[in-house]
Amino acid sequence: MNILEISNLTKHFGGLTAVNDLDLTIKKGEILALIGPNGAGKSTVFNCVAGVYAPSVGEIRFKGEVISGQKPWNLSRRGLARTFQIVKPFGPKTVLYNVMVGAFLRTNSTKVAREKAEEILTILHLEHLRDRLAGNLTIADRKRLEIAKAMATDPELLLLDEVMAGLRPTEIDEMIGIIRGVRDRGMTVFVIEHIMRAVMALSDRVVVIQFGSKIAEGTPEAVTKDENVIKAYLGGEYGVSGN
Amino acid sequence: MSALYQSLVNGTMMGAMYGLTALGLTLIFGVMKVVNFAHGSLLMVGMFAAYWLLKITGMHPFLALLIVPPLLFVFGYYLQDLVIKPVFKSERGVREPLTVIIVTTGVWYVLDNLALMLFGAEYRTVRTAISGTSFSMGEVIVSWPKFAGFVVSMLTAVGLWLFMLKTRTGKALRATSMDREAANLMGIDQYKIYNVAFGLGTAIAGVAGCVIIPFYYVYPSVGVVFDIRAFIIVVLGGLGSIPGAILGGVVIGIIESTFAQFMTSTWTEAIIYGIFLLILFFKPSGFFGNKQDW
Amino acid sequence: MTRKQLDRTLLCVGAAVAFGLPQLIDSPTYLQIIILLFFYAYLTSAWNLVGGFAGVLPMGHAVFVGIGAYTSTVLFLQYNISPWIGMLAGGVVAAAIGVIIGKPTLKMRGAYFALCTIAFAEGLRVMIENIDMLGPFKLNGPRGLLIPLKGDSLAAFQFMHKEPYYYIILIMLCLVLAFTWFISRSKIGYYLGAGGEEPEAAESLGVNVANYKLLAMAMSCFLTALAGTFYAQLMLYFYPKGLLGLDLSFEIAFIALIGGRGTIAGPVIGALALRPLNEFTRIYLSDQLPGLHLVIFGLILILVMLFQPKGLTAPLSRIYERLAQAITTPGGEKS
Amino acid sequence: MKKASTLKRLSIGLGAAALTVCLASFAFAAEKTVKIGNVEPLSGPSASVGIQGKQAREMAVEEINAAGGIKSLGGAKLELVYADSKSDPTVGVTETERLINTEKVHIMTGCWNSAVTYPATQVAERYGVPFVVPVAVRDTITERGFKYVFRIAAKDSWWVRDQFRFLKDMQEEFKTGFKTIAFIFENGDWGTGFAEKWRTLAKEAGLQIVLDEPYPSTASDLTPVVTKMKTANPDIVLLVSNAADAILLTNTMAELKVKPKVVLASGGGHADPKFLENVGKSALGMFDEVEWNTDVNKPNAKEANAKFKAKNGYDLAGESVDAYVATYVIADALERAASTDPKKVRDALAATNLTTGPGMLVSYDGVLFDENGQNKNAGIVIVQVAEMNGKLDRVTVWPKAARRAGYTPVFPMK
Repeated sequence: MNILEISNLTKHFGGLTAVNDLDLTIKKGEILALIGPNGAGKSTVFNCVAGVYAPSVGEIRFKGEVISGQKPWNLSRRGLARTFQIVKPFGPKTVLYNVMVGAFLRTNSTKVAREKAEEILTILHLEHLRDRLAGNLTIADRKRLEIAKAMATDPELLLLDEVMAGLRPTEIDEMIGIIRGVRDRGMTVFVIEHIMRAVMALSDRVVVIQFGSKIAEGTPEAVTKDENVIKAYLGGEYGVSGN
Repeated sequence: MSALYQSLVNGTMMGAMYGLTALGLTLIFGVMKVVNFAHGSLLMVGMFAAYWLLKITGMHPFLALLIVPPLLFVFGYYLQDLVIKPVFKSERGVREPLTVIIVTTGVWYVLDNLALMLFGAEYRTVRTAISGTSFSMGEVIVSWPKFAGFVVSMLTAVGLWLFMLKTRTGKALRATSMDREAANLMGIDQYKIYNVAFGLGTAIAGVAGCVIIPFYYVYPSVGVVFDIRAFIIVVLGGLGSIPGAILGGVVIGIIESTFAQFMTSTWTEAIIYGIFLLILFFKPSGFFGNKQDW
Repeated sequence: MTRKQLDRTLLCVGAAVAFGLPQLIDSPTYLQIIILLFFYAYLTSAWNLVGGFAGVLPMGHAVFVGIGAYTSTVLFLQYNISPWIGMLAGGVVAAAIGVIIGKPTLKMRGAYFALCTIAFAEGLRVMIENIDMLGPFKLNGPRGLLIPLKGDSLAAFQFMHKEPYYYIILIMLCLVLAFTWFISRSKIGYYLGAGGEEPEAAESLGVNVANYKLLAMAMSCFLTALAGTFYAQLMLYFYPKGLLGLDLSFEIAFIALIGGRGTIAGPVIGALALRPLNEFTRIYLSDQLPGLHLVIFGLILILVMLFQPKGLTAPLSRIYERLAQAITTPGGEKS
Repeated sequence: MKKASTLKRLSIGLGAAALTVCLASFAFAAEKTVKIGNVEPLSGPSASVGIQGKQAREMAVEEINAAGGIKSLGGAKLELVYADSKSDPTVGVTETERLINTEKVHIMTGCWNSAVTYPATQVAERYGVPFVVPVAVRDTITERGFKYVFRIAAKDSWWVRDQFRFLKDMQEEFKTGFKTIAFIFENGDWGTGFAEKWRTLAKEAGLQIVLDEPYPSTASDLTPVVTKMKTANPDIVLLVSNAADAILLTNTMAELKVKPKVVLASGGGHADPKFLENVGKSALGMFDEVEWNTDVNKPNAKEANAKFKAKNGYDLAGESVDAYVATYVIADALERAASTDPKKVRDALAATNLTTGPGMLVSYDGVLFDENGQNKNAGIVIVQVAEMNGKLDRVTVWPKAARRAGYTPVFPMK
């Protein structure tokens, strides 16, 4: 069953076409990675799905229902959560507070929200930072906090926007483990990622876009051998991000 | 009909001067992203400086323009350096420096009441060489002090605009206003630039003091009269925009003058607030504002 | 003694002192000063719902005090409706106006929002000064409204002595503190805090930030207007320049900032710090050198902002924590 | 005076019982004081008037104390206790309560602003403390059936009444007839109160109202108002202005060459001691209604003014004279009451009939309160700004009996 179906998605900004006639589906329980060079339109796709932008043309279906143009807060209620590429913690609040904001989506009780948040902090190995202010965390912890907040909303589909960027190799490994754990809890994961090692290790399927259009789709192994993909990445990124 | 022409001319002249009172405010906001609530008090300081200079020496008010603004620049520079900067530094990383707004309000209280202690509460005017003189343009009577104020306001705005465009310091000011962090990385000392911006804003208040004093009066809380109006003007013109401040000022001046011919002037005041709110609802960035600022 | 017990004991002692105070103070002057202190603490707590929790800086809240005062007084003078009912009516009117004004402005960044609220407040003041009759309602323009002396009467919300006013405002303050405490611990509080900090992130977590801010505005305006009725009944006279002017609006914001924005105790601590300062410097210094008391007021404002930009609540609660740790039995309860 | 109060506060602060005992033994003999609470705007927008009132009271208190204080109280000295109202009724009320309850003043005076005086007198009434109001012209202050409130100056309906009497008298005397009238007034308590009464009186006088214009007294530019006045072209212009706007209005009228036949102001800003200095010849010919003028033909008027001017650098004005008179009225009542008991002082005040003494430098014959506490005699004079011996001066022209000898009013003004 497809949890997300994107068909003919096009998004213009003024004269610029950021996404052009994109088709994409994600099956329930899958980890799908969307990759592509800088400026390929990945974040725009994400933002269209997450309700930040309304698509210019095309349709986005989530669990079979059209969600194009829905507001972000309604989408998260339906079971769609996201992280931000540039993390947005509620800086002067504690880590627990941050996650509780997410947990409140499914409950009105502070007690339930707190328990839920604590549970998620444990899953993400953040429980020791519970009372620290979010603004004082390290980059790696902030990235994890970002996921924790999203997970607390009990999503069925989790959109992760470059959660590996800026992490050290050991932290990347840890993050890969976390994302796998998330999937094992029954969530579908849709990631944008630059770090190819993480993409290879994580994804069931990869979609590659360039200039807003899909150029390849398939298993990680198949995609990396695709000629168009190699051409698109030529000039460094593939080589660099392999380390 | 002549009343209408008279109102238009008078409104334009007064409006340019309102623009001048708002210019320093908009400059400081543009660079520091801080609404300086002490701006009216700085204007008051400028007016008192001009008042005493003219009163004691009896010099021509145009000459005072060479003396008062530099003095005020130094005053503003060190006011920012010694009082406001430390708060700014402690608020690094906070999205919006609201504490700084409160500090400027504290500065306002201190300055206004120091003036009260030093000079007393009375209203003071000084009769200068141009006070009370006027010339006629057909049926329209133009007051010399206001006309001079209009010219000086325009020159100041153009001068400031050129300064921002052409000089090194001006470019640094603009760079800081666009992106603090980037400007910092480029080796611009952010706080020094703030000092300069605050000094310049205060110096412009000094210019305003010199042009207003020949036809207006000064007393310790005179700043409040111009303060709120300056706030409205900068929002109307777009916070941080130099031409916006002058245009906003002229628009307000003309509304104030001409609308008063059709209704009581107390209602014009209310109408100005009404128009202000409408602008906020429909075009909150003002005439020339930067959308990201609001 | 465990930590929880300590907190509770102190709270009880505080409440006992507050409720017993009029028995100790027989000077109506000091009682009046304390009444005004509570009045300001109450207003600031109400302000805090928007200015603290929702993270914007309203600088024109006196407008809602005015709306409360005008509504209940007009209803009382013209229709003989008890100010107690007028109080609620004023709250509803204020909440409605707050929502109308908040809808377009609450989206704005702090500086703009602050300027907007100032302009709205000043605009409304100017309008009321121009209006003698608003439809059937007599507002009396710049002259304001006077409530005739009716003697002691609970229904007319009028008392010859200060004690009843004292207890009314004290109870109002306790209720508003309990309310803000409850809000800060509820979903609304969390959502407001999140939305005020990072609206985009909050929205992605299911928070309709604009609606929550509007809700905060409505609650804040409602509560603020109740205090307006209290003020009208305490003074029995008010006029636009005094009640709707920026002085009151600014003082509310100052108290909040000095006490600590977004904290429950901040408004009380701020009012405790500023009000006596304000009153006593005026009393003892204004005849020596007019203006000196305001200079001192301004300097203190600057100094607090310099050294405690988060307000006085933060250092005070640190001190309290340390003291509490020394007093309480270790291991009694996890703190 | 100030020193004494500081010293006293200091002694209390130190809690030096011995010192207190020591002082008390002195006090019994000669140092007994009567405390007068005085709420005035000492900061804020009306501070300038408040400070003038304070200076006038200080002068009166010094004189009274130097002359031996209140003799019936064993030479008790008067002591002024000030409080700053900031022109804010809330503060005014709080301060009145403080002066009565904490400072234990025996009698109250102030507050200049009608808006402050109105609720403050209500406080005094509630506590039964006599309150002598020098100026705060709103009618209703003495129309609430209060027992403890007394007003020296005329109330605003009398001011307005006399303005129209003046216009009528002068038109008869100079054989002119005016048809149109304009009202320009500050949009406060005071101005709107006047305007309301002008409208009815103008109608009664058969004058056509061609302009009825309130303006905000903090306006930065009054050209729009004056432009309107020019268009309306009235014969008579009636004004109510505060200090700053009076200057601005006069200068702007001169600038735009607006010359009505009669300009009649209502004191306040036009009577401010600094007004003439600030507007110069622009004010020439205009009329102003005041409680008092320096040329009033009364003993002590010249001396008191000279003394005040030497001390403070400007002339006494209506407001400060009223404050000065009020202080003498208080002293007189205390003398007759021979007590500081508020009830007795109140009764003595109610029985006031002060016609002589240094305080009576006013234009009218004496202070005599009606059953509401309003001074029945309170009179008003109208002056014209004229050039006398090369200097601008305010010359009394009305009532005709009070007109300065040898002066012929310029009517209509040129």
